[in-house]
Amino acid sequence: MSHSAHEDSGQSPFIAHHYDNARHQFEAGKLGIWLFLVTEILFFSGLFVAYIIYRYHHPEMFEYANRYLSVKAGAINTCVLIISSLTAAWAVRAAQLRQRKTLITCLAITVVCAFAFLGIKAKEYAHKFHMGTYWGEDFDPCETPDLTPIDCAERHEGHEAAAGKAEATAAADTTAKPGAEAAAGTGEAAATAKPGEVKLPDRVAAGVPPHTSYFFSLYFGMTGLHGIHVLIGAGVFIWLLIRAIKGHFSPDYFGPVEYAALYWHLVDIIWIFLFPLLYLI
Amino acid sequence: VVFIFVFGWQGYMHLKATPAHAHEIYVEAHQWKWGFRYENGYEDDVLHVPVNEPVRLVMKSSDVLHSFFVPAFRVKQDVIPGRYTDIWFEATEAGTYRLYCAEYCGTDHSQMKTFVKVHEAGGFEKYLDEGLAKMMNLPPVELGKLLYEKKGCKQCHSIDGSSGKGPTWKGIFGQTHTMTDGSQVLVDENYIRESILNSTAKVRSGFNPIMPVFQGKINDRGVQGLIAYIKSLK
Amino acid sequence: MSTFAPGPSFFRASHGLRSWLFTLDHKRIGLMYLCGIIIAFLLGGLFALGIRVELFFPGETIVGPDTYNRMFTLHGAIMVFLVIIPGLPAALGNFILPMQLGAPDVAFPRINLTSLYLWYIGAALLLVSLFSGNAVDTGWTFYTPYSLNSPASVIPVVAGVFILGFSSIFTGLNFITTVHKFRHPKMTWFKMPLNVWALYATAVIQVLATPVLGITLLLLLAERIMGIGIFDPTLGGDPVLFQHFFWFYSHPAVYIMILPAMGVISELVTTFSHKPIFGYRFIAYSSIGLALLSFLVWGHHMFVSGQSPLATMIFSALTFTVAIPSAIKVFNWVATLYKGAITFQTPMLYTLAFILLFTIGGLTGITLGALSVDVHLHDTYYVVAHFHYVMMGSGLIAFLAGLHYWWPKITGRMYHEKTGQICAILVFIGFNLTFLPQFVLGARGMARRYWDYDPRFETLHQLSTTGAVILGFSLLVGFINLVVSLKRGRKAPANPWGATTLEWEAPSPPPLYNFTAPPELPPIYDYTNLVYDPDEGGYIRRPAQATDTSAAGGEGPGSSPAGEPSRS
Amino acid sequence: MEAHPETNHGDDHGHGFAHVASVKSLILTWGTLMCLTGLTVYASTIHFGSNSMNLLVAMAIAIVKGTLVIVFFMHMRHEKPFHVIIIAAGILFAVLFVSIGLIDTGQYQDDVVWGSYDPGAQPTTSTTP
Ligand code: HEA
Ligand code: HEA
Ligand code: HEC
Ligand code: CUA
Ligand SMILES: [Cu+2]
Repeated sequence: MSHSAHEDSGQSPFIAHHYDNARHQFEAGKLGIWLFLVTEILFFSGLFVAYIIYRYHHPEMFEYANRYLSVKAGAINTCVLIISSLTAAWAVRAAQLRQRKTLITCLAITVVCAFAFLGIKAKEYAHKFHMGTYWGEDFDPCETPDLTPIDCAERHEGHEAAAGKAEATAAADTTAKPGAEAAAGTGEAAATAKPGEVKLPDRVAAGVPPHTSYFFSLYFGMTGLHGIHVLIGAGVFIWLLIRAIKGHFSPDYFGPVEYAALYWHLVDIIWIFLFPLLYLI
Repeated sequence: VVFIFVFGWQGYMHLKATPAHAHEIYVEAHQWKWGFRYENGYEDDVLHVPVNEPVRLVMKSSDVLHSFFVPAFRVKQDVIPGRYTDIWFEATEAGTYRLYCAEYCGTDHSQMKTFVKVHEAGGFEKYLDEGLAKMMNLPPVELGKLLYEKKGCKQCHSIDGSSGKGPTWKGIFGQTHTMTDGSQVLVDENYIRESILNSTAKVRSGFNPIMPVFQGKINDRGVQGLIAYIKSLK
Repeated sequence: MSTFAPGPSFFRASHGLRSWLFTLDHKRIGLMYLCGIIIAFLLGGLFALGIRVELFFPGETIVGPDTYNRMFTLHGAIMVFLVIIPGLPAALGNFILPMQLGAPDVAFPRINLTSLYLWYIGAALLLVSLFSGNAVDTGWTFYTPYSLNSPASVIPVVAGVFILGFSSIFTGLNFITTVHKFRHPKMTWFKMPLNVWALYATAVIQVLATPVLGITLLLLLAERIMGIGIFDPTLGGDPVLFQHFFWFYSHPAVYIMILPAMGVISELVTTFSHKPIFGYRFIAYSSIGLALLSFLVWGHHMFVSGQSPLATMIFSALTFTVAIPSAIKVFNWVATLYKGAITFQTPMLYTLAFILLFTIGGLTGITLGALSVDVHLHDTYYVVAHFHYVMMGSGLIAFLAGLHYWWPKITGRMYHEKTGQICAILVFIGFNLTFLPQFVLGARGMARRYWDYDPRFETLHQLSTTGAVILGFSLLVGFINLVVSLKRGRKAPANPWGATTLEWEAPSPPPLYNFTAPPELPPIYDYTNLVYDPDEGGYIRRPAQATDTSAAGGEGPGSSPAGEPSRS
Repeated sequence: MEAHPETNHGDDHGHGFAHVASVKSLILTWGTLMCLTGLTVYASTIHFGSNSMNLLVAMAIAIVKGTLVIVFFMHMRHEKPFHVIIIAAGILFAVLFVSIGLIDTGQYQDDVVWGSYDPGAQPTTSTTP
């Protein structure tokens, strides 16, 4: 937009023409961002509603399933986010006080933390996929939370591929069926295992409650959406970092830092709730 | 306004409070057909009820949402997959009334209609007993034909050789078909049984795996009847 | 009288395609919305005609059941998400709101432009399935599990609506901020035009409700693509939960449609009665009241869905409470009309139609809110008639009223008044002929979303179709009349109707940035000083009071001057 | 220092139009948050009588943490009352959404055949074909 300065007032060049002054712009932006945060709260509320409703009706399943998750990874991620929240808040202060070095450092740390968070999350996801703890229909774990191996489709696939059977895929398909039936709680699950195979206890026998898949649907839904927000946040902070290096911010014009920080805190708060709900209890 | 609310609410509570001695009829809705099963086990695609006696419907859907709607009785209730919903009513006049599906359920939503037959006193029980007896004593081929019409096979399978949503039944017995995974399968008794009870296990190429699973909905005698019927279609 | 930004009108302020595509001017953005929305409306109307023609005879008239299902789904989705929700706020509101506040623009012009693009992207996604030969057939409500099983291309449509939701959120956010931060310095809350109040209340709903639509659709997408199982009964999900999610948004959404309509009507009623509005504060408060109450009644769409009796009862009771603020408005409008010096120009004819049709639509809504009645009427043509009375008969008619009212301001041209009046009357007749029979149909048990029907309903359906043709014809002529005025119309004066709100103080069409310094604030809804000037062809303000500082250049008191205005 | 009501909270040489948070308050908040994180992890390892008790404890801690972030990091303490109202409204509506949803689903839950629902299941087994 208008990059030609308002020389007369000595204002920051980033005040759009239709604002009376810097303060006016800042306050409008602030109101805007708060409203946006409200929409974010309501956006996430849908997932929380789903979580609460299913948890309320099936507490035992949630209590069981959360043991699949790594508390350590969750806790580290919580700390990472809290650190980044601190630096984000500090960045605002630095911008307000024209402390350029501090500002750049704080923003940089925030970005690093954001990526650290995402990295840890990615590792967790990779592990989940490896274990077969997918969402919904595909949920087919190869272990209980106590690491007892259980019968799962992936094992079949591996086994059969080794045996060089021709209809490997077809067989995997049919063996996936009993898995689905186990989910139905009909009990007569993977008894159809091919002869000559090492008999592992199936999911029901190993005590995995029916519909543990549900927990993972919610887990992936909630953390996934949260992850996307972290990713967006990271992008915004990189942009701020570049602008900070260019020296755009001043006590007259630090709105973007403040808005981004507010957003970031909200993302942090959501994680503060997700962490105990999913990992701990 | 308060008055309207109270009025509406009372009417509603009346609808929800089922009398204790109501006849129970089990309703199953699927795309795009109604099925009714009576206390004695007889099944039909028309709803039969006695006059002046309360009837309670226990309803379930096997695919998407449907809604049981008889305008003449002012009753409506959605039918939901994975859950039972119920409703009751008492017909006060013998006769035949229209029954619709009021919740949008796909292509033939507007064709998902049938009738309610309200029997004179005594007629209801008699009809059920006779119906059951008839069904039990039918020779297999006849039974298969009946099921073909009443269980909804007719919607997808023709008996004249033309392909609909599913393959025709005419002359398939003994043929060899290619499945979507490329394998060849001979259409024999076993394959037909499997196709009926768990249709998606083997899907014939050129068709979509849309056929409902009939496991638990058609018993052994029924399956045999259907096999006999398919065999008979040369 | 007031201070306008110097320079040419906003049309001429800059040239070239780029100057439109990257404009930040709220008027240009509003205009681009308007074009898109009118095209969408004609398309939606075309589908409506398709529906009506198909229903002319039982059985197949022109298309088969699958095509029919796609037509009503697209008709519903286009009309709701593309036309009526953005119609009044984003198109007309965008144009008018800043001017009514005496502001140069909305608070966040760039976000405003983003909303516009989101609208076009969303619209494209929604319509793309039209050409894939596999258009959606789920109904505009996307109920699970059908929306999960349906072979149609549900995904792009749901994604499109999701994006449209964001467009709507951003508009709402922008408007709230604009109202808070860009009011004329002397304009206190209770000096704001009622249209602003209504848009403000609408924006509150947009911000609070639309995110829930977002998450609902996101979950639906996740369900369909990945099978996460929250709404899918075969995976243990709960389809009724989807309905809760959906209506938590969509009931408030119906007030997104009607509130700005009420705002427009509040303006028009007083302007054309040339009489101050009756019960200003009541109308203002009832807008906010409606906005808040609208969140408490969503369950009335689910009375027979398998919702629990307790929830059903609560929702029924709450549904009646929303009648109160609506009733307040209707009474105040009627009181304003009473003994007013009413002139029956085109916008006024639409306004009167609105009041009548909204009353009918609202009262039938109340009957639907009564539990035992709804059990019978739910998902019948009675409901179809109800919501067309409130959406087409009220929402869209108010849009037409507003369009005719502000047309001179927007384009600087007057349309042909007689043609406009005739069209307005024909629209009213055609509309009633279309939808009155549908109440009867519904009460007799004609279920909705039916491609086929029993022969006993035939006559009523044929009446309805005839009405739709009249309606479509008169609407088409109405639009042509407006388009023709662009070339042929007489130049519009600044204030053709004798209205008192700020936008009429600017020339028609207004210049870029509307006002340099805040213009003088005329007393709102005070018609005493407005006189008709035949030379001007419009109304001018009689300089009656000594305090009325004379023409141009009066510096706005209070606030510091803004930067140089016209530089772009 | 300007005498805007928002800035007269007196640490630092506030300039401009918004509250400047002091380093002390930031670090303190941060420290508390970290401790609370540790606490909630620890709390989840002990059993407070019932699982819902544990849930309650964890949620209580989370609420405290969330509030800390809002009040200090987001300087809600120095915000305009209107902004506080907005956020409160947002939370209120979210709660409303949850509670009505819960009331309703709670009522009909008994009828639900929960879980990967088997279309073949019937209340009584089919006796006729
Ligand atoms: C602009 C949109 C709009 C508006 C404003 C309304 C307004 C209202 N609606 Fe409507 N409604 C829809 C759009 C709208 N509706 C849509 C789209 C559907 C169907 C969706 C679908 O399924 O596809 C629907 C469906 C719908 C249903 C569900 C029907 C069913 O599916 O079974 C119900 C039930 O309660 C209902 C009720 C109401 C009520 C009580 C109002 C009230 O707000 C009305 C208040 C107004 C008045 C009451 C009139 C003015 C007052 C007076 C003149 C004073 C005197 C009156 C009294 C004192 C009572 N509506
Ligand atoms: C704003 C909302 C809105 C509006 C304005 C309308 C307008 C109309 N609607 Fe619509 N309708 C809905 C919203 C709306 N509708 C919704 C939400 C549904 C539910 C969908 C669902 O069940 O999922 C519905 C469903 C619906 C049905 C029920 C279908 C069914 O259940 O089977 C019917 C049937 O009569 C109908 C008819 C009409 C008619 C005749 C108009 C008329 O008023 C239309 C008049 C306009 C025109 C006729 C256009 C004029 C222009 C031309 C003729 C020229 C065209 C030229 C070019 C494109 C160059 N609508
Ligand atoms: C919704 C449509 C639909 C209904 C209803 C339906 N079917 Fe099918 N059926 C299909 C389709 C599609 C196929 C082919 C794909 C497959 O093998 O699953 C098929 C395949 C079959 C086959 C194997 C035929 C072959 O040539 O390979 C048999 C046997 C069969 N169905 C029996 C029945 C019976 C018996 C009923 C009723 C009780 C029935 N079907 C109802 C859609 C349907
Ligand atoms: Cu079944 Cu509509
Ligand atoms: Cu509603």
